[in-house]
Amino acid sequence: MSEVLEFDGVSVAFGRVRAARDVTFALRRGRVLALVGESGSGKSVTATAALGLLPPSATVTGSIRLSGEELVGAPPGVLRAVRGARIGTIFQEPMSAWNPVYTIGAQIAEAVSVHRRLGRAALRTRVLSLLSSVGLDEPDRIAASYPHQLSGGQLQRAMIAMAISGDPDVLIADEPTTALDVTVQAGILALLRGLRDTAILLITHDMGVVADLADDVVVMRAGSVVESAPAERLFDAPAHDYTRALLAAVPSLTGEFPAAPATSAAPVVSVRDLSVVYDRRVRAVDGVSLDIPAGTVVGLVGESGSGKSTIGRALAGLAPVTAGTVTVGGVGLGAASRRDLRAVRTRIGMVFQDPASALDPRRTVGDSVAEPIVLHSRATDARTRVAELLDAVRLDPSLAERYPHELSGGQRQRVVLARALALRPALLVADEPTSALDVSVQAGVLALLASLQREHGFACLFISHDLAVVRSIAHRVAVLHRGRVVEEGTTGKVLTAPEHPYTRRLLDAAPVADPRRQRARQASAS
Amino acid sequence: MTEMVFSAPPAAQRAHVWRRLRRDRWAVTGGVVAVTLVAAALAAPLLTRVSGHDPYTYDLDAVSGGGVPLGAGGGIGAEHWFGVEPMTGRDLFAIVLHGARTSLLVGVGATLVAIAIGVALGATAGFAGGWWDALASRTTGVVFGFPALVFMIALSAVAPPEIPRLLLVVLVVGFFGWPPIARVVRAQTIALRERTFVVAAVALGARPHQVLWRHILPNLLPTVLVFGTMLVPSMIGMEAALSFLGVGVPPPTPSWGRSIGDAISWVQLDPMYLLFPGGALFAATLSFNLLGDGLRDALDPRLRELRR
Amino acid sequence: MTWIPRRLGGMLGVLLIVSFLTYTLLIVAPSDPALMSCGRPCTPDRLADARAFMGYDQPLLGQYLSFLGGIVTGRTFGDGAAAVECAAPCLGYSFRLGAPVTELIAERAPVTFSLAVGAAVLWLLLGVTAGTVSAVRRGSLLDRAAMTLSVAAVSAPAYLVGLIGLLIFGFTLNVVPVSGYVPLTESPVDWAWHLVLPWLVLALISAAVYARLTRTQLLDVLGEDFVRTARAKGLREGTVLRRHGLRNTLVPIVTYFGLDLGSLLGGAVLTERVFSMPGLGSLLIDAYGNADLPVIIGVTVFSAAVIVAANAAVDVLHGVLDPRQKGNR
Amino acid sequence: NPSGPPGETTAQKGGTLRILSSASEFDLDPAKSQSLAITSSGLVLRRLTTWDISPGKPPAVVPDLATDTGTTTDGGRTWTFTLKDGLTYPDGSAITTRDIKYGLERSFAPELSGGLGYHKALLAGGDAYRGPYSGQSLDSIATPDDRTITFTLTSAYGDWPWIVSMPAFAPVPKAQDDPADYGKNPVPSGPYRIASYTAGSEAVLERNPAWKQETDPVRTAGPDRIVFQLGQDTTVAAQRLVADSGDDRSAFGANFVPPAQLAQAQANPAVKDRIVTSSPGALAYLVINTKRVTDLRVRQALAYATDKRAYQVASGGETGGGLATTLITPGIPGRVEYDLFPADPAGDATKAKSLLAEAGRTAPRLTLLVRSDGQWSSQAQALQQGFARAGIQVELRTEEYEAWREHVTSGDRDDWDLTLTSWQPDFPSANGNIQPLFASGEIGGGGFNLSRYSVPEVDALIARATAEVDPAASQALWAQADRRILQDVPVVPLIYTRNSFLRGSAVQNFVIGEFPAYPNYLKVSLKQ
Ligand SMILES: Nc1ncnc2c1ncn2[C@@H]1O[C@H](COP(=O)(O)OP(=O)(O)OP(=O)(O)O)[C@@H](O)[C@H]1O
Ligand SMILES: Nc1ncnc2c1ncn2[C@@H]1O[C@H](COP(=O)(O)OP(=O)(O)OP(=O)(O)O)[C@@H](O)[C@H]1O
Ligand SMILES: [Mg+2]
Ligand SMILES: [Mg+2]
Ligand code: NI
Repeated sequence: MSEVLEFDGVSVAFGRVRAARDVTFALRRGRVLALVGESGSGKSVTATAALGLLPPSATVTGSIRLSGEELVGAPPGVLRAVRGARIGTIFQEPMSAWNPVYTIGAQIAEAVSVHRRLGRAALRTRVLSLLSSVGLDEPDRIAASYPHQLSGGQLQRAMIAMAISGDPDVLIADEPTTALDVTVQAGILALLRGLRDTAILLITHDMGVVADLADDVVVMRAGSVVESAPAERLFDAPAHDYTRALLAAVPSLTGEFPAAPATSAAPVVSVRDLSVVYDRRVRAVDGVSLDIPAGTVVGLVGESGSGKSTIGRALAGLAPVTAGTVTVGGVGLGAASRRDLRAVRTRIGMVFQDPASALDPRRTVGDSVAEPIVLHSRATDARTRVAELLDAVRLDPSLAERYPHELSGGQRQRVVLARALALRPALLVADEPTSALDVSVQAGVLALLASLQREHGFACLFISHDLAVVRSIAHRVAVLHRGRVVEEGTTGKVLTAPEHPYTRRLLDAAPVADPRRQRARQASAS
Repeated sequence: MTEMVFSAPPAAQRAHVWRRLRRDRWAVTGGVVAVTLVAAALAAPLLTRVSGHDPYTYDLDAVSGGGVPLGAGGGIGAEHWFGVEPMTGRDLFAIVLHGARTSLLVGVGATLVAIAIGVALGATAGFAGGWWDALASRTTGVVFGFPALVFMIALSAVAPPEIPRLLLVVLVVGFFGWPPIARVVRAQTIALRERTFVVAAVALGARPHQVLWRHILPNLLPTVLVFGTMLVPSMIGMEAALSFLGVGVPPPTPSWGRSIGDAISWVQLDPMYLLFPGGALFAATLSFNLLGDGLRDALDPRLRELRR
Repeated sequence: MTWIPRRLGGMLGVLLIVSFLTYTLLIVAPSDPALMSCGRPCTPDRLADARAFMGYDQPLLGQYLSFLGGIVTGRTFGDGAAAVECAAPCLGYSFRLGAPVTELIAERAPVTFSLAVGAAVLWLLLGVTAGTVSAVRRGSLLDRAAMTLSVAAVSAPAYLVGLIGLLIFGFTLNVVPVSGYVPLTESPVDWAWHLVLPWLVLALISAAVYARLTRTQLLDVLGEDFVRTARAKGLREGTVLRRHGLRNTLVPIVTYFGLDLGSLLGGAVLTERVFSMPGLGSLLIDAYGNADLPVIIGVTVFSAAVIVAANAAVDVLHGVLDPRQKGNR
Repeated sequence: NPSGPPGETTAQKGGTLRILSSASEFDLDPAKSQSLAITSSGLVLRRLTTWDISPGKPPAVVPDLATDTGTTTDGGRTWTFTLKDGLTYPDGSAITTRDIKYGLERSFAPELSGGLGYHKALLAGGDAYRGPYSGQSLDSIATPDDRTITFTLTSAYGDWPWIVSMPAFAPVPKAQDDPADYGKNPVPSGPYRIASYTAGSEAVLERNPAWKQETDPVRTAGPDRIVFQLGQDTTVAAQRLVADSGDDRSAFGANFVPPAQLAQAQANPAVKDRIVTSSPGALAYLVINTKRVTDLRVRQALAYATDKRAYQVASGGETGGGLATTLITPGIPGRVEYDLFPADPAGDATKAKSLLAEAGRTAPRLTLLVRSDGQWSSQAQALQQGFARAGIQVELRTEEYEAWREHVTSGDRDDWDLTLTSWQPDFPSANGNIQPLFASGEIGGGGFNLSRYSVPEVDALIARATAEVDPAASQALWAQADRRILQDVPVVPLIYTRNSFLRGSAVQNFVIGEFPAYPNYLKVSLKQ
């Protein structure tokens, strides 16, 4: 087994913040190494160091060798030849990683032609085939779309297509499936598994994915590697306490369902026959009706691109509604005056799917979290409240004075969640609020949500691709497929006795955090 | 960044910016020069008392019969530190110093007026869209397409003499300076308003003015700083043009713009006449720009710890 | 596509307002066109004659309406043997120059266009290049040198730069012609040769703002995540800067460029004067000096139209440059 | 006295002469032209009489198309002229007095206003006449045959021979009159005709084959071609002429050399020779608005306080002009020199103060209206500081030329006390110095009596002098009027300006006579 990419005592520091300390591991051809660990533990930073793409404020020490060639401090020419061609990268936050002014197709084509000359037609064919290979069924439309016209999952898959376009020796996949529903995720995992010649560095929080794909696992915490072992051994006999805690926190598809609260008279949210059409062509939401009673968490699951985020935005009056009505707190959003709309919005907490772009780059994290408080109350102690909120989402309150770009993906996601919770909303619209969180932090955040929810009884639309997460928090579940609600009911009923074939497929595709069982499932599937 | 402060309150942030600004050698240089110039302008009467010449008294013995300053370098010497003005023999040091009062006031004042109108209109138009955008855009078009010269000539006739000329100049020059700013700001605002973090603020129920103030404006600031600092010299030039049309500060009140305008044709015979007021304008502009750049970079969180 | 008529309506509205305001202001303005064409000596009788002939004895609104009418249908001035025909679109008739304003503009516009467009291309190149260098080498000596140069350029009056350029390249080195304009159709080489210096002068002065604007915008963009993605593809730094950096800074630059070019097309007064170019700027300035109202109004309306059109073009471009803005016109 | 090239050399033929002019239009329509007999329009159009201008000699009116300078039998009310033999247009047809009559008639048409119009008020029936285009003719111009023309005036006018040297007295064949375009393509009677004209940039003159040297004593027609380069910035043009390279060697500037370039050129021995400076010519003067500054003592105080020296320096020093004390300018026949307010050139502040004290106005505040073009602003500042020494506070108000002109000539906008201007008569007679500026009929309505000076005694004196046909008698009357007017101090004479021009090294016979202070284009030739 040849070592393609070796990390040897790599440390990364941002001023006095030591993001990674003495990290050592190696990737081998044809094998998948999973890098797991706490959110903010330095996973992304370590991986990015290999590409020499950390911001100038970072100092990298140690050694990273690609087939023996040193990358740390390598001249720009060397790094450029490596990037894209020998190391492909899937970045963690797909939405902000795309250039907003070019179509997806053009950006992939650019990546393809950096390292290989192709004619126009050949280039186009290649782009389209790459897009279909990642499970996008309308490659033409996707290629012609601008980033803002696509859903999070679509962008993520396009990003994967771009990363593998150069047939790299090494693929760095930073949370490649965070925005994907389990059916699509299964397809992507199969695709990655198929890249037999490539060494893959897989960064993920999803132990199911790890179990499915990884050959070796490295566990990081607070910048250091705490354990590294072959996958099966790690799952069987985790050596480190943190690893054990991590595995214990993996949510499962078994156990108690949250008890549905007594439904009160008027639902907080009432959606009737909602349709949303983008650009006169893309029917993103098609006649959806949905109620969210007070005190109820409705989980919205469904295929990537099925319109989940669109519905979430519609609840805050942010989507171009073409038909139907959305009533929130008794106010019909379509006909509401600006003032009413604003009044409604102050009572909605909104977590956008892409935390990186949802934060003002010129404001500190603390400022962003304090914003709703400053906007709507004359509270003088915003600082204490901000500290409280950050603490609640398990962030060190000292992060408050950092800027968004100085945080890790999971940290940003929690900042956005903290902001949404700041005013104790009557309705929380959470679009993939925990997708970037490792299971232990995720468990904590879910517990927080559940307890807040019990305490304040807010209604919640919880959009997630992770059935286990939905199962642990949602009282009711709606399943969305191609813009329509195909099934709706209590969590217990939908997840144990699914009626619609799509729901069944969803349930079947969810990976479990056990390498042996995953392997068995793969064998029976193929 | 390492102190365990909770959410950084504006004051702390300001301190932060200030600290970074102070570390920028160029910005500090710019600041020192700017402050010196302003101080010199304020103290002009005092300083000219020291130098012994006011900017109004003719000294025909210092120039030849044809009006050319006698002596080297346009008459530079212990008597006249910057030499004298051709044709009049007035003391150039006093003229440049007193000119700073007019020019800095007009340059900075008019720039502020232009920026205030331009940003207010551009940002609200871009953000609100709809009829307000249409109205504001049309107004911008009208003012921009409007023959400023005609207006100024008309104004010179109708403006009652009671209105202080300096105020009038600041307003007029500022007024015709805003349309480009408004257009650029509008375009950027439209781009910004689609950004998720702005949408997020809207979704929080922020009022339009709050969104503008808290998210749009800070992100427009770099652009506005650039325009602000680049506008100052052209405003000073405009002041000179205005006084030519009779709306400006009437002669013999000195101003850099007028001195520079007069000096151009003397550039070969008496380059010092151009050099001093021109150099003063250049120093002022450069210092504002250095300061502006420093501020821009200090305010940009992404450039925070970038070391050279 | 419903925005097209709306947009055109808006443009027309702007032009109407501009022309009306100009008309009104010129009436308020303390100058009497009849006085300028009364001759010497001038008697009150002759003055009244001249005024009546030029139509300035009519009420303001009537004058304005006939002006508008002339644009659509053309006009006839005077009567009998001395009547002059002014075909549509008639922007008025200059009695001083003895020619319809439309014709005057048509004669002068190519000069101004040649001057403006060439200079604009140059200054855009110059400015954006300098700005890019500044941004990439932020804080370096190069950055500061570029800034110092651009500040020097904006602080310098166009007339001065033109004069010095002429002194050096025209008189001393004798490498470029010192005055005049040769139509492009006559000899493209001579055309360009006569224009090199004016182009350079205008470009030098105007490039500064673009340099500064590019620098600040580019610094913003270079911090975005997608630039990292572009680098991760293995693109050359130059390509990253051009395709991903500069491309995303275009909106403000193009906006400003549109305005700048638009107003320049209305005449570059000082530059035209230094280089003795018979462009719209010199036509207008001359008209001011002689109270030639028809020319002032005609040129004003024409340049307002150019500016408004440039603005509209820029707005349409926004949609192309930033796909997120489509539909926001 | 004029410096520059010594005397006249014989005119060499050939070459292309370039004339750099700041004017941007070139319109030779005789009805609309205000050009002097010896400048551009004189190259193309001949009139009944013209000027013989040579350095060191007083200006003389000489026959041009006519055989003599006119005869009158009734003491100056009717004047008769006869055309020379053999005068033709390029198409071979003869120049007739009918064409001259027609040319004059069309100058009355409102659509062709704008030219020198002294004749319009003088010709009988002229005030009511509105040109030939509506079918009327002016009967006070009689053409008994093709070669004779007789003018009947409203009253006797001794200077009529000068009047008929003005552009409107050029022949215009009726058949070829196109009022809108005639100025761009006039039918030539002089040595040149317009070969091409590019709006705003250049006009090219070429030889008129029909012109015969023997009929024309004043034009030498040296160059083969004359190119007017229009719209030239005066500073740049001066720099070009200083540089004297290539084609510019055979060029001269039609505009005054700006002071800075003049000083620069004078400092350069190689260039100094090529500066041509006129004798003292136009009168630059301070206008006092007598409607507002009514107290004679205050006006006298102003006269004493005036710092003529600073004004002179601001005008370019000695080369800018000599100090002035009279209204009639040097070079005008019959001028008598005197000084009513003798003082140091820098002014007599003490005397001024005592006059003000007498008047009971020790610190008057006055508004000085300044036009924004040229050097008026610096000249105004020069006066301002002088007045300040006598305790007179003068506030400057700048206005664009046209606005200024409307302000000072319309007669109904009396919100100013002082203004600055200069005046050069349109023909070399003291009449031209005095009548337009001080006759009460010239107040307002576009007239140039800016002081609003109205004294019946002076009006009568002017009328007498105007009617006098005997030159000596009339000159004496004008000199008397000069002194009489200045006693009332409606104006303060400042300097008699001298104009400086630059020529290229190949330009010859570029000379300025005693009047006017402009070069004589008609005799310029090129070194071959
Ligand atoms: N602005 C837009 N213009 C055009 N099409 C759009 C736009 N926004 C979304 N779409 C399309 O609408 C569909 C639904 O998008 P949406 O973001 O709601 O999906 P989603 O269910 O949230 O998917 P994911 O799980 O991948 O985030 C997708 O096919 C997407 O391409
Ligand atoms: N530019 C920066 N400046 C300062 N600190 C940074 C910067 N980028 C990252 N960090 C910090 O470095 C640490 C490691 O970040 P990294 O992005 O590697 O985390 P991660 O393990 O990928 O977490 P997640 O799972 O949440 O994405 C975090 O604590 C983060 O706050
Ligand atoms: Mg990460
Ligand atoms: Mg989504
Ligand atoms: Ni997940």
